[in-house]
Amino acid sequence: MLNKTAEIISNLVVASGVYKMTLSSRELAHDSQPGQFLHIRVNPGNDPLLRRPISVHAVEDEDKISLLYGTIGRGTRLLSKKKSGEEIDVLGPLGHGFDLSEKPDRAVLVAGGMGAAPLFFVAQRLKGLVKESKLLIGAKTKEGLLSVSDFKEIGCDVWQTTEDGSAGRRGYITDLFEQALLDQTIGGSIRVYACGPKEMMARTATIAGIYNVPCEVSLEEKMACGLGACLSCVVDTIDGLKRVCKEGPVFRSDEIKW
Amino acid sequence: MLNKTAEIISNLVVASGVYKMTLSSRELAHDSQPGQFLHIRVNPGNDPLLRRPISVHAVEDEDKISLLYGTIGRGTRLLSKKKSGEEIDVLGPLGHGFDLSEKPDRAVLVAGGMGAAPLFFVAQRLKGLVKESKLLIGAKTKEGLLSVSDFKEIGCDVWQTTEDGSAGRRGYITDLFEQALLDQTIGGSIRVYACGPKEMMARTATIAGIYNVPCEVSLEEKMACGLGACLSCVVDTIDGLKRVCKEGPVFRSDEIKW
Amino acid sequence: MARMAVDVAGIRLKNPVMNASGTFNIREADGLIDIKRLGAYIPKSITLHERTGNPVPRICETSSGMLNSIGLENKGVAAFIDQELPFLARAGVPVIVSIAGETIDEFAETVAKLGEAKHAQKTVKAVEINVSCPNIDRGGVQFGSQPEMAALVTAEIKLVSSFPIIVKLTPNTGVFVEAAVAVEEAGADAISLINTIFGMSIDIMTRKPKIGRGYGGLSGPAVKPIAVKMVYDVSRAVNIPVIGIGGIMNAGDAIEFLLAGATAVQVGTANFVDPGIMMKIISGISDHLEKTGCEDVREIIGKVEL
Amino acid sequence: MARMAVDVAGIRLKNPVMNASGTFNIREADGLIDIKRLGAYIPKSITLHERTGNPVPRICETSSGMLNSIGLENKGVAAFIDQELPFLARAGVPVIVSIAGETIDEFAETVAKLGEAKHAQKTVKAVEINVSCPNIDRGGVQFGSQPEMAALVTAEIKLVSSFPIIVKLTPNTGVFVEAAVAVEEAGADAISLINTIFGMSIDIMTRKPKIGRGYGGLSGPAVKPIAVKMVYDVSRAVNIPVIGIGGIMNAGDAIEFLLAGATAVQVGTANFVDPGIMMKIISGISDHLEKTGCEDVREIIGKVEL
Ligand SMILES: Cc1cc2nc3c(=O)[nH]c(=O)nc-3n(C[C@H](O)[C@H](O)[C@H](O)COP(=O)(O)OP(=O)(O)OC[C@H]3O[C@@H](n4cnc5c(N)ncnc54)[C@H](O)[C@@H]3O)c2cc1C
Ligand SMILES: Cc1cc2nc3c(=O)[nH]c(=O)nc-3n(C[C@H](O)[C@H](O)[C@H](O)COP(=O)(O)OP(=O)(O)OC[C@H]3O[C@@H](n4cnc5c(N)ncnc54)[C@H](O)[C@@H]3O)c2cc1C
Ligand SMILES: Cc1cc2nc3c(=O)[nH]c(=O)nc-3n(C[C@H](O)[C@H](O)[C@H](O)COP(=O)(O)O)c2cc1C
Ligand SMILES: Cc1cc2nc3c(=O)[nH]c(=O)nc-3n(C[C@H](O)[C@H](O)[C@H](O)COP(=O)(O)O)c2cc1C
Ligand code: FES
Ligand code: FES
Repeated sequence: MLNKTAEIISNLVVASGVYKMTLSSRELAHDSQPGQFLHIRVNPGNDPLLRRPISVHAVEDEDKISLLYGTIGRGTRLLSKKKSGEEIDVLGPLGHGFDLSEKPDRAVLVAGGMGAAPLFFVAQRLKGLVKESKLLIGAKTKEGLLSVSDFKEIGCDVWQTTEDGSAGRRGYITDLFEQALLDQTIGGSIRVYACGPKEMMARTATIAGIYNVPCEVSLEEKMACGLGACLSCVVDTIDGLKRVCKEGPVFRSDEIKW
Repeated sequence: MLNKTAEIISNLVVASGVYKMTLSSRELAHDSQPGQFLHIRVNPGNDPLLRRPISVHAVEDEDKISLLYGTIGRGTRLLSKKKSGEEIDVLGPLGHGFDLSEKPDRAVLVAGGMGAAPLFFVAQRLKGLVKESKLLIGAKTKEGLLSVSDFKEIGCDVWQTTEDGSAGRRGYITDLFEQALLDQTIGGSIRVYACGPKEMMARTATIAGIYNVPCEVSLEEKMACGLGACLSCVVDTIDGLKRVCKEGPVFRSDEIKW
Repeated sequence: MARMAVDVAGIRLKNPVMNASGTFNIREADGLIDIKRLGAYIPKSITLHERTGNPVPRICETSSGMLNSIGLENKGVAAFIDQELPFLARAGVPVIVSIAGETIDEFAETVAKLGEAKHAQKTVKAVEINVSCPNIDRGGVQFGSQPEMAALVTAEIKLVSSFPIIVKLTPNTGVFVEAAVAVEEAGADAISLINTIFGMSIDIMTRKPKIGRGYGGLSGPAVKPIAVKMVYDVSRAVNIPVIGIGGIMNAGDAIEFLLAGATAVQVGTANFVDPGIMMKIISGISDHLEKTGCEDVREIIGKVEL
Repeated sequence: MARMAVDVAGIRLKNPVMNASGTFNIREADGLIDIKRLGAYIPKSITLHERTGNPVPRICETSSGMLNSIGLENKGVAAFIDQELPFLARAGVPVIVSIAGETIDEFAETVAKLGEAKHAQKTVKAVEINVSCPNIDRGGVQFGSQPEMAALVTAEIKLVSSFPIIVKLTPNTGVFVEAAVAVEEAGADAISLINTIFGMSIDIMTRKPKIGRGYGGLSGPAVKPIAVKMVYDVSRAVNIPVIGIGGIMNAGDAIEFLLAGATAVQVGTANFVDPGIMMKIISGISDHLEKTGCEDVREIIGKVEL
């Protein structure tokens, strides 16, 4: 069953306008794959009407998962008001996640802003299975660099940029990405896992293409059903239109017509 | 100012599907008159959209009032979920209440179902100023006889009927009302204050008319503005259409075209 | 502070925000809003003769909206002139009088009567012709949904009156753009839309409609996207100002209508939810202009970027 | 257990509940609903040739509703026949195929192609003619809002096909009753309504419409009162069955449409909120019949008491 209610264990602010919600669900903890998302009903009435897609951020243990979300508008603000002990109605896990069947020697995670959310789950799963996990994370300001200590804690090597220079290098994370690929002194295979704003994903795809490293990107699109039924969420690919909620949200970067 | 936010002190179930909500507001406690109502916004979103009219049930002390309400539909159910400490947005006190300028020797309160709500406030105000307050209260079943102990506590003589005979006399409260007027052995002036379903109010008005006792009734009508602007809530009177929210909810019973 | 004044139907309004007819009564607004801050005030539609309106229940709630079938209850134009005009003359706000009727003659006669009244020329800045009320048996929507009829009413009223004329159109037709163009050609000075949309709600337990008359007109945030689209279409088809109405609940909604092409807006149902809302909308528009670096509200009118 | 079967366009449905075209895909419904319990299943509208649809964003949320402008993305009738029909033939649910087009010929040719397909006669119980899509440049609404055009499409399709024909009408016109009567005269076996209502939403910060195409079609609970009124009006004007659509979120809403005069209902937007909702609606109608002492769902059709 995709449709479930899950109890909220905690729902805490972790950065300005960013919350981490932990849900109790053995099924979700068992079934979720990195890159997949939950489609969440934020309240029982008709306004707001639609569900909100939020990625699985981490599997906390065998019966807990967590979400990391920013309060953007009405829906996520309502979500942030939920208290522990309340139940929420979720559909999921949905969509096609990152392909972790082939483990690289070196994993490069490229995160922009809230893009850190699903990538932490990737890092969790790759931990111990790859020689190195490097997180390249960029944000507008220092406050936007999310979950950095969590990534470090599970052994990721973290490189940071901010647009205002308040932490890490000043600039865009894609600049650092190019440098990371250029600088590569250690050998071995590389795979790139990326999530962030569309322009950043496009740039990441281009760079990965130039250096010829396999790269997957997680995309966002406005969604109604989340199940592949309504055709709201399409993205143009070399094989025609695909649904972000079903064939995505994670796509091979060379598949997308940017 | 009619528009205020008030803090909820408590919101407790007092009978099956009936809640008592206490609000902190010196202004409301000071300004409210028996028969007046508050127009309550049950939630901040657009669905449900309209406010809900609820009578002032009692002034608890100089800065507290209470409401007594049944959970009928979506709005009152949402209201019943509010917790102490939360604030609610109310407009009021609104409307024209019971005329307590002339005190009778004997006050007869005729309550049907939730009609007990505003009448308790009447009884509070008349306490000590009339020789006798008699509450005639009717409901479908025993559980529907609301606030009876409260009325007794402030010295009301309580006569009860239920349609199923589960408490008091079996039948309608209007039968008892006629008997109360017939039986009258003590002398002195009488005034009747009534609140209940429309048919019951009509019957009460007829009986009061026969016995020629002054009688006021509190009416209900579907309301949008609650302020006299939209003309949703009209009732036909001998002087033409009047607005329940403005000229009412309390009318002289001989004024209404039943 | 950004400039907020706009010109509609030859009247200069100090800001683009007014109430929608039938939803706000300044006589009952004491302590709720500062009337003088309103762009204009529009009383409930009046007719030639007194009307008692429709049976109760006259309203019911729907998802993010409401149905009403008040049925144009009003005391008629003579009583309006006697009892309301003197009060409005002193209210310190531009007044736009809304007129409804069942026949063209009735519309024209009502406006003519108003024109002859003592205080009218000074107090009444414009007349809004409600050819779109869904809650009466004749006139109303029937006029507004036929471009030729709407044009005829407009032309006849223009003949008997010197007031600027705003024609309030109905959304209950596919030919609202045609109707707008027709009334412009007939001499309308501005167009307002939308009036309410036909709707019905049924109580499944009693099997009775929730509105005494059986059906009513839908208003509130539920209809906003429909109204924005119609305002967009009409404002691109005519050269006279358009007043946007329909589901405006806050300043953001009002700005949406301005961007779509409205020169001013009217706030209806929102007044029932928050009777102070029009003041907040006026400040909110002003704040938004400030924040987005606009010096004049007219800079944003029609500026949606397709 | 009350009897739930109804007859629509000559098909016997085991209950009056089906999905609305474009809002539910049984290929993606695994584990969410029991497809065999549906009264009927209607795939997304198909056209003669493949269509890629409109630019994203294709949806946006509104108060108690949503706008969409998918633009009839589909792989065309040939691919439908090849890839979908064999699957649908085994699905165990009566299938009603929704057809859209830009010209009368295109409609007719699509239905004709479908009729010639191998599994079609057995699997396809009826065809729903979507003359009401607001999201394409030609055809769509333009057909549905002109009674003569709607009738012409219907008649042409009747000529080339033996399928029972359901004509899906648009609410974007004042003459929907006339359109219903015209398509009945042209041979339609049933009428369904409403499709979505034109709407627009603007992001006030970017000044861009929230829908890539600029505007879209409004659906969801916001439109329910409008849809109930239209179903009421149409069901009183025609003698063929009417299928009610628009904002049905629960069994109570479905019953409201039945009382208004619908013989069956379609559930659209609600599937996005709760993909299991159609099952709950079927049980809910059955429970309501039980509770109110009805033995057959047909006892309540059209039984609103004015
Ligand atoms: C597959 C997927 C995974 C996501 N994972 C996360 C996550 O882990 N953490 C997180 O903070 N955010 C995530 N998002 C973005 C998140 O869905 C939006 O921030 C959220 O829907 C905003 O809702 P709102 O009501 O607060 O904002 P509003 O702007 O009020 O929403 C209005 C409408 O737009 C939609 N919408 C707004 N922004 C987005 C967006 N960026 N993507 C898709 N729809 C949007 C809403 O769902 C809603 O339908 C994800 C989006 C997708 C598609
Ligand atoms: C002046 C006045 C005073 C009232 N005082 C009390 C009171 O003290 N305690 C109490 O329990 N109830 C009182 N009521 C009734 C109370 O307003 C309704 O029970 C309540 O509005 C139901 O809302 P809902 O959302 O739960 O029901 P729903 O049926 O979902 O409401 C739908 C719509 O109908 C309206 N409505 C439903 N029932 C009534 C009704 N009986 N009267 C007016 N509007 C109604 C609602 O306000 C709402 O607009 C009073 C009504 C009026 C007019
Ligand atoms: C209770 C009520 C009464 C109304 N009365 C009138 C009226 O007398 N004349 C008129 O032109 N419009 C009338 N309308 C329509 C409004 O002026 C407005 O066009 C409509 O409600 C849409 O705006 P809204 O969604 O902001 O309410 C009325 C609307 C409501 C809800
Ligand atoms: C995303 C979406 C896609 C739709 N696609 C179609 C379609 O392909 N063909 C059609 O006839 N109607 C289509 N519709 C209209 C629905 O079938 C239905 O008529 C409308 O949404 C009203 O019902 P609702 O309020 O229950 O959603 C679509 C609606 C939505 C929301
Ligand atoms: S959201 Fe419906 S198909 Fe993707
Ligand atoms: S509720 Fe608006 S006039 Fe009474």
